[in-house]
Amino acid sequence: MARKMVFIDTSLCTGCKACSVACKAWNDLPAEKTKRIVSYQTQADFTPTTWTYVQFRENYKNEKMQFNMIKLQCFHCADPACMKACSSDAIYKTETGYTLIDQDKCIGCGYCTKNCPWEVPKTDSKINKTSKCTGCIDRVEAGMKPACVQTCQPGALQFGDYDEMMAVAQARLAELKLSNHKANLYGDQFMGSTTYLYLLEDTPYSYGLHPNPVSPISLTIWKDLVHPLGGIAIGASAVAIAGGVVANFVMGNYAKRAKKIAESHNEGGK
Amino acid sequence: MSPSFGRGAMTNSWQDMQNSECFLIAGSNCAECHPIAMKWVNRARAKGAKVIVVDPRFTRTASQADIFAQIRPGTDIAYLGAMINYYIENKLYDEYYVKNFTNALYKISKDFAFNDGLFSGFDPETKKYDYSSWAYQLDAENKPIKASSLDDPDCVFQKLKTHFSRYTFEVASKITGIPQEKIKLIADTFAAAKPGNIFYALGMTQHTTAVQGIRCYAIIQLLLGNVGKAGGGIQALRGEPNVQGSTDMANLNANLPGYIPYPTNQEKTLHDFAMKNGSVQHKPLVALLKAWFGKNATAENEYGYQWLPKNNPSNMPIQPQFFNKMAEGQFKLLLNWGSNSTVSIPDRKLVARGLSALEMLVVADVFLTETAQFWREPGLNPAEIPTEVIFLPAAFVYEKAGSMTNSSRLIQWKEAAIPPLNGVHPDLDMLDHIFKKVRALYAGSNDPKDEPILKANWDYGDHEADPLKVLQELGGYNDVTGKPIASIGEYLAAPVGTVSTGCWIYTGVTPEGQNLADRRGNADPTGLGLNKDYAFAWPGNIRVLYNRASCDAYGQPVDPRRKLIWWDPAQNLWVGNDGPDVADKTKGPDTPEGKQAFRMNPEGVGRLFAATYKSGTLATPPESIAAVPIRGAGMTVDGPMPEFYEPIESPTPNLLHPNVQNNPLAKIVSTDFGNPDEYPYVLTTYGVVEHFCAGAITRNIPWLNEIAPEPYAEISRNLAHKIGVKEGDEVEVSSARGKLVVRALVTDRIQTLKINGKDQETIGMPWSWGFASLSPGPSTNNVTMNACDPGAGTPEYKCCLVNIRRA
Amino acid sequence: MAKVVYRFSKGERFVHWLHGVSFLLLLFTGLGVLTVALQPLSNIFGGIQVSRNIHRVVAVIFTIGIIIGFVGKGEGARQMRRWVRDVLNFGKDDFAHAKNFAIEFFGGHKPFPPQGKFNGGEKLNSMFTILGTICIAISGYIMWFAPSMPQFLVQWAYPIHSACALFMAALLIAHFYLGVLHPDSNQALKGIFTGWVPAKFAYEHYEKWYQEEAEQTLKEV
Amino acid sequence: MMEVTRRGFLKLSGLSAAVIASGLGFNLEAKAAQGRVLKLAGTTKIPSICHFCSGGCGLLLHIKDGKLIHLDGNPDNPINEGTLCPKAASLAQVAYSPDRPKNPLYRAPGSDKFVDITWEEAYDRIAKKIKEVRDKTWVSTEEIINATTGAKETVTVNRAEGICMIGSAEVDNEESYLLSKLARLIGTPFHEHQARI
Repeated sequence: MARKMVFIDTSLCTGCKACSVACKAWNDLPAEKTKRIVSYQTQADFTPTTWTYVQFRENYKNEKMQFNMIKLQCFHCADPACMKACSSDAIYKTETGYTLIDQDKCIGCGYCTKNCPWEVPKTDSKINKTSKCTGCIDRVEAGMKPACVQTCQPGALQFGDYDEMMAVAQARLAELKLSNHKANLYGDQFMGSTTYLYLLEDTPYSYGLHPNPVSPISLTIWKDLVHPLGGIAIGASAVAIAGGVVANFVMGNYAKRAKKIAESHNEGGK
Repeated sequence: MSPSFGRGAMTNSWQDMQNSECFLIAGSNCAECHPIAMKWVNRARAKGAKVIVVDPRFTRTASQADIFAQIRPGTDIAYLGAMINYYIENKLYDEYYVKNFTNALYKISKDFAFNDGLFSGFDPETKKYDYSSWAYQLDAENKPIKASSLDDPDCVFQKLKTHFSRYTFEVASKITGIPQEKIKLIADTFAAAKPGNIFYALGMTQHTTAVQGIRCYAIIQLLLGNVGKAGGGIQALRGEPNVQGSTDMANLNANLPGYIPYPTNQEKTLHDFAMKNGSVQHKPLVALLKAWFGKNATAENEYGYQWLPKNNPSNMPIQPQFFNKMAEGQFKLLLNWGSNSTVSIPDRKLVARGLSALEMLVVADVFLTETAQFWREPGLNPAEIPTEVIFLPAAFVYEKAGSMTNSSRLIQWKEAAIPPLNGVHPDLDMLDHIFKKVRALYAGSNDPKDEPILKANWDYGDHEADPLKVLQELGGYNDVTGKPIASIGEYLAAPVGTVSTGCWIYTGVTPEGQNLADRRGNADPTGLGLNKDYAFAWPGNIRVLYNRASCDAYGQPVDPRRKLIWWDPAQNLWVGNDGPDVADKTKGPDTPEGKQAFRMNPEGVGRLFAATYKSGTLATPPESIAAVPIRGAGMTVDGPMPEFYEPIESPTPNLLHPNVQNNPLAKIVSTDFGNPDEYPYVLTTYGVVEHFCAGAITRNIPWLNEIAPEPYAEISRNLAHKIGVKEGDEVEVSSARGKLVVRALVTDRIQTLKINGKDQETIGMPWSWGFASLSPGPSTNNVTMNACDPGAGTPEYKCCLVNIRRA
Repeated sequence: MAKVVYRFSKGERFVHWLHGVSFLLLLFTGLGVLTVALQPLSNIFGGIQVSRNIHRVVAVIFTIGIIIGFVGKGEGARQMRRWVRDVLNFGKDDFAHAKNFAIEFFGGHKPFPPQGKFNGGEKLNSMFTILGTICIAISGYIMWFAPSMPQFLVQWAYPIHSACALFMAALLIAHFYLGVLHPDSNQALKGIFTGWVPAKFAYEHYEKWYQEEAEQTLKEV
Repeated sequence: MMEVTRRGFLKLSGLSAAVIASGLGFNLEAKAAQGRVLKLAGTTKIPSICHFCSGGCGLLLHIKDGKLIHLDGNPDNPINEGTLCPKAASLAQVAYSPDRPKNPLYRAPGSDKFVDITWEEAYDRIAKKIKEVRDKTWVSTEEIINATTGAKETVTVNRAEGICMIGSAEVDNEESYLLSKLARLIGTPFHEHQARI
């Protein structure tokens, strides 16, 4: 199955939150107790049972209201930091370009969470499992659209093969650019290009998005430096003591030792 | 709309919105309250359509707009009037359309006048109009006299011109708070991109000037020639899933099913009824009586006309007035099906007072509503409430078979998907059981008063009522053939008394062996979203009403990209992609019938001026009986042309006529009113996308409570600063009628307006909460105004005066 | 009969073993989370989740226990504080001792200046241990409470925690060798159990300390 | 993810295949070999209509063994083409809501609680009350002033003055119609509903 893309055209989003409900309905996720946070937003962040939600930002400038509503979920990076961070080989990529967490393998260590630039995966500490958007892989592999895409009434979400959708996104960007020079695509230039691609009407910052998401350098140091070097250190240490034992043996130090100790028994320090 | 076009319904369909070039969305927050609209609006936008949104708040719909204007609630007529004035003054109207498809050329009676906010015929005593001066000049044949040009001072067009000349951009701006340039921009944009489409919903209707606001839309669309065309028209986005169907079925005191005017005590006989309402209403009433009384309805007994209870025009309470009638002791028993008045009625303390005075309240609903538990509301003492309450748990929509009619008159059938939870009953079974029990209690009675029950035709199955049998009763039967009616044409052609139908506009929905509401053909060969083989739209499966107006004098489509219907000279027939909305498909475009684009109006044209008029008479009236007119015009009770009146509670005097501040005919139910000194802010109320109406269902759905857990008061930054409130702080909102405490939502989406030179603040609050359910919350209707439009009876939820302070 | 001197107080020995045993437990319960290849290790403890829980409990002992070892007026705590002072006081003599580490390690011998209670090599080991312990503890707590910690802090805690664990493990292996397997230095082994080490051994390895302090405790057993 | 056997994955009964007739928007046969079990496998698809605004969006209910497995938009409905708003998308939670009352409830005058009653008893009480109030408040004639002639007249009006009814815009046409019919047959023209509000 070819690589897929979900194209999120924020200029068409009306913030109805149907995507969030459809996600819960399809994935049998329970509702959570919430409070209104700001504007019409009630879901503050991802949780083990909230895999997608809509963030609201109101920017009023020059007597013009820019009501930025954006659906957030896992970006399904082509080069996902979470996968690299995973302690249990639970995170894997699919042909469709999705980044998934194998719930059988996941131990809930949460290493993926903080290494994800957007901190998407969330761990349920009761069951020690980390979860996030699955891209509705079960639906997609059955030839259906993800639940959020299917439900979206204003047409802000589109789903299809990566290349086709990229063309749609580029065309839509070009169209929007005619009247709005700030329009930009978000997702194709980092993390190996993401499977969920956004069209924004303003800077990522004004949507509360990470302006330049990268796989953290600490992660590279951790996995590509510390682990091999640590392994080498332990190995070297082990080799060294083996060498030490052999050397001492060869030099007869073990034999001398018994004598020395026997002598020393009756001696004082000096 | 009915007084303008002849039918009160949404003219086009949801799918048809993709054909528009411009949208004026004013009085509708469709992205939230009718989200499906955005699917089709965005289709049109992808093709370059422009969106104009006018609203007291920058809503989620406004986020999609090319032009947004913030308006003071309740002042729409002022800027719409200015648009009308601008179109007339600058000749931006479609002259061919105006001359041929509207009554612009018709001459108005010399007696007609308008002075200082009042039309001629006003009776200050009864606060009602005598319509007789709002008439046409008639010729000997009872036909309106047409002027030769639009410049004739007597003609409708000139009346319109004079009337709206007072509505300048300057005046409109002072009243509405919208800058003059922006009103002009809106007017220019809407006139330039055709077909233009207007959406409205409760934002337009929940005013004491509701009908006249819609009349403004009708006038604009008639002037621009946008009615009857794909992508044009006026979309009344109706509130509930089957509100079109339930009004079709006359769950209103002034109608019988199919919009038959309800007989009053003035119409002693069936003939009196026909005289008053025209033969066009006589036939469906007879068909209805035959459906209700079967073989017991005969020509000899006026088809059972006497069995119908008659209205007393001086005691015809509308729903918001019901509760006063309970408190006054008239009503002792309320049967309440699937509505939640305790949350939804404005100035809601009136509701508990009324319900407490009943002997019995019966409530049927899916969840236990606030209304069923009104006696449990904190602050009330159940021991002092003598009302017996019976609650009947009802089956949910997918647990029962039946049909619903959506906003665009589309009757869709569904089968039961799962059995009702816990074996609860569908409302249909409840009604069937109750009627049968009542009938059994009266069995053997000889009292004439019990005849309607004992003679009724009521047989929908032995144990569980069969909804298909009911739909077939609506679809109708032909007594001559003994078969179900095959089409509305068959009904129209049949002589009076030979057909029966429970709702004549639904005739043809169930031809023999078929259920057209259950059709699933979703092909759209024209790409216009007509989907003719999907379900069934009344009347006669027409998808775009008045589509005759999309054709020229030769009956050919004026817009080659949006062809709906046309005259085919080869077949001598109106044909097309849509069902032709013509009086007679065989009458060509040059015949009187073939010219009529608005055949439900007695004039056959769209009514810029809602004149009183009855068309024609039956050629040979039966002996000793007066001749019956054919068709009467739908009237607007508060004036033949729209006029701006301030809301009942308003922060400012009426700039146009200070002596007539409010709609003089408004039905005022509330008894407590506030003044701008004590209550300086304008409150507007609304629904949200996450909850539905009074929340009886949605506040019991955890997923929805998660995304909208609580009500709030939206206020501008200026107001927040003034009262010392930050985002999320608790505030107390109060009016002369009550108060409530919610958290503040401080936003730039509401700005301080300049009204007649003074700063004016607007407060916005959703209203879907009540004291019960999984997610209880304070009810905004504690503070709202119970004063209703004189025609539609819609209460003025959208504006009242309040104060706000830190709680 | 053998002559011995008193080298480690009860408190020191307790803290040493507390640290050592808990470090080993932490290491083996942690390795399974460090990399999937070592996940089977956690089966020793009854599975990965049990391991993780043990890791947390032991982490508390590991940190709180050691801190307690430094607190108070007792001899043990005094000696612990002195150890830290000594370790941080790394001088020329210490350096002279430490530079011969490799030779000693592989059984050779080179003279070195008299050493204090802790010789240069031990001081280095102690320094690494102190530094490692502090870093691994702080990074560990950051990881434990990751959801409420700033993202960059957690991101850096991971490599630091891993690095500390792995290098401390390497150090431990060497420490084990010197304490147990090395024919010369393993004479000190008894000391960490009983507190007493052979006087001759003490004199040879810690001459300065012997002269100044240990000799006073000289006794025969 | 769900590691389950592939057998029986996405098999449709003949009935459901007939119900969904044309392009549901997904190909159920082709993707049977992917290894993940779709929860819709083996469900019967029954179209319905949304209960909220007047859009008339099509719902699709996926039923297995008489139980609702999933509810989403009906891709075959030309109005919504499978899309739904949040309210419609949440409707599965009504099907088995523990908060829905199981029996008719009765609250006696002055009582502070509801008690369960049987359907039979509920209907009996309602019917008797209708008869009682109808008989008690019946107005068979009233005096009017004829608007055309100005004369006083007595006319038959046949009204049960004490009964009023509030119908619903959230029930089916058939139910709406019977509401209207029932009200007028028992003699009350005082029949309204929330279309106005």
